[in-house]
Amino acid sequence: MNMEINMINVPDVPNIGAKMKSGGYRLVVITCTPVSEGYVVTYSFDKDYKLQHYRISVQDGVKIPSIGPSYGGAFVYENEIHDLYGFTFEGMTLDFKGTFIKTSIPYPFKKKEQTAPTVTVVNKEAKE
Amino acid sequence: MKMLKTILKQFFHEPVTTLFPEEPPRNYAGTRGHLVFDPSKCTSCTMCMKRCPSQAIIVDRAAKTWIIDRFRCVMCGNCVDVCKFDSLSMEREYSKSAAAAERGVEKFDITYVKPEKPKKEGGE
Amino acid sequence: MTSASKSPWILHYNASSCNGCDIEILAALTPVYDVERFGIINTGNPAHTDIFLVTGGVNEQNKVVLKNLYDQIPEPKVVVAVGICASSGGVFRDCYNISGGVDTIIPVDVYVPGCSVRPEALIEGIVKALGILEQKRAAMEERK
Amino acid sequence: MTGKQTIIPFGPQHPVLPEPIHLDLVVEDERVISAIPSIGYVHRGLESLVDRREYQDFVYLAERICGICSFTHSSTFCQGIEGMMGIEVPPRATYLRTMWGEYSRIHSHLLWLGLFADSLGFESLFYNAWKIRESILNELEATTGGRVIQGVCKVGGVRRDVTPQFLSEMDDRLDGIEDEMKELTNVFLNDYTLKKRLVGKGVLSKEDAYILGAAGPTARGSGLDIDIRSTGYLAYGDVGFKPVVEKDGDGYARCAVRCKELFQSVEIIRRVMTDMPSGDVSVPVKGNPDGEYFSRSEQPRGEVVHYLKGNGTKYLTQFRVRTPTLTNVPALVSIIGGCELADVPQIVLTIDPCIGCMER
Repeated sequence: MNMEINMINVPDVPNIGAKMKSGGYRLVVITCTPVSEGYVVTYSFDKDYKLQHYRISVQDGVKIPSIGPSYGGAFVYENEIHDLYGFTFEGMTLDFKGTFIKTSIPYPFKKKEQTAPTVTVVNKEAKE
Repeated sequence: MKMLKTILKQFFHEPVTTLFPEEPPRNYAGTRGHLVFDPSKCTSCTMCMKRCPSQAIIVDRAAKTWIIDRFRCVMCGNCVDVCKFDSLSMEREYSKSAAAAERGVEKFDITYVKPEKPKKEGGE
Repeated sequence: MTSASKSPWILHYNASSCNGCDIEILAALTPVYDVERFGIINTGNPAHTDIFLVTGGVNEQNKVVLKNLYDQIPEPKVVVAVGICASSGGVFRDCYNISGGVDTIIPVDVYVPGCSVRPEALIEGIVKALGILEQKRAAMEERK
Repeated sequence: MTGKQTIIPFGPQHPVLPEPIHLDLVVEDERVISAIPSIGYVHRGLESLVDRREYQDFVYLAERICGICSFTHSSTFCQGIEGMMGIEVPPRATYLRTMWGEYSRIHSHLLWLGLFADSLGFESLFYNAWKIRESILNELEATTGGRVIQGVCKVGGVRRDVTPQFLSEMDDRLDGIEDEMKELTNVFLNDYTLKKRLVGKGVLSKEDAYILGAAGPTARGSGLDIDIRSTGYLAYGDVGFKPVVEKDGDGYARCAVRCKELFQSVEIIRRVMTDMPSGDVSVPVKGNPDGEYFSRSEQPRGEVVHYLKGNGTKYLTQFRVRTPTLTNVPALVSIIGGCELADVPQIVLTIDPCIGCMER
């Protein structure tokens, strides 16, 4: 499994999309991950079952250019990242404007202030 | 010709449908149906409570009770795997449904008595 | 025994379940379990329904749909929460988008445990629901 | 053409769909101009639980992403953890995982064939497909202990072994199942009514399938040779695997891919059973995962990607699932445009939407 990740700059995203498309690559997934400083968005492409990853590092509020012009199917990932993490993508082929996945709390995967609890908390009401 | 075969098959073939309420429900030796608790072996180490993916089990060490909510248990059998004292096992029969008034948790009193030589148990 | 409890019609709604219980409900309708031999028919229309089967621990977008469907079912009606997610939220109880059980939105009469629910358990739950349906009908007659 | 456009809502509660998905169909007369999907009726937020449950227990949650593809989800998750921690899984365990994976593929394809027949109003075929599916489920239950949610994978191997006696008897039962499936698929591939509803409907060209990122039978029906099983993960490298590919890209091609894959899966199960190595089925796992990993495998509906990220504790920091149905949605939107309104239900079904998977 190729875990080599190429770091790129945010404005290069559409160029990478076009380059990958002309190289015969298939878009596999776009993943957003919170890291210690901000987030990283990873674009994974596949050719002959070999994965190729490109990664951008972003902060809250950054507008990310869409790779929709190259890969028409990218809108599902981009809308999802918008709804779950709160990033805006510019130039999506189909923009749901935050209605793709409705959640009870806005942007549930957005980084919270405190880290997640490490002990499983058992619901108190059932204890009686 | 093919149709004749199908028709004849109907006469000599057992019905596909199980006659469920009259017939007992089908299951296999390995079917995970419901969880069975043996109160005489439990040392209240609380491993089952910690490792339950759906948090259906509550072990109260002070009150010496072991409680399971059948309506939360997912029958994964993880607790059976992590129990070091053979106090838990899986039975084939599924848990029964309940009307709103009957719904509740099942409570067991732990009857395990520590052997003569007391030694430290797992958990904190 | 009235005609409704001899041949109850069911409506099935997936309120954010994982599919496991839904396919078991369908499996209960197909030849091996064949609940149609009890006169149980799966309908798509809430106005025809006597027994409402709900799977899954209701999520944000489903709350309204579920409430709507429940309101459209004529009295007497019985709600069956199928599977542990519908009963209590199950493994998804702690998820941000799950309200935790059907009973947080609409009143539930019968809870059927299981993950996923076994068709036999489901049939038994429906039989239990029939008894409640009959009681509700009798209570309605009395009120008249 | 009147040029007047109407928007018709399709779903979320629709008789052909057991699961809620909503499509806004923009219709001009009888012709659908475009479709706008809206999902989220089944979104639970399962990925957020990963930092609250230990990674070994999360396997049981991962398989509850979806009740149909449950086995593949659990094995993909375990594969990811094992890859991250460098655990060598015993060969018998990989063979068993392959066997159960193929069983669940047969069960899923039969389920789809049944639902599809039902959407056309072909009730007896629906019942027949589900009757055969029950015998597959019985095999699964006898070996794993669960009907649709098997709960048999664990990090480091599998939880149960099968006896040699059971395997030898399974061969006979597989013969019976294969005969029944032959009769069934014969109807799907040669029946006049079904052909009429399938041939030339919902055509997805090879280029579109590639650009829109289609996966699984949807892509293979359009002539794209994508099947992650070709990479030879688990035991697929040993059994010799060649994807089923159809060229036409219409509903019939997608249906044919699934019908042929049924027999391919039976073939794989047979190979796995004869070559089954002996030995342990699991290795003890020590330590905690650290690093990140993309775990991929082939679900009944296509390629699934689990992205895992650990930080050396018992709890993973990030878990993300990309399921095949999500990448098939753009393809669905594109093939619905231009079709007739009456064909929409079965065109939606030909991509085999699994909403529970898609929204987690």
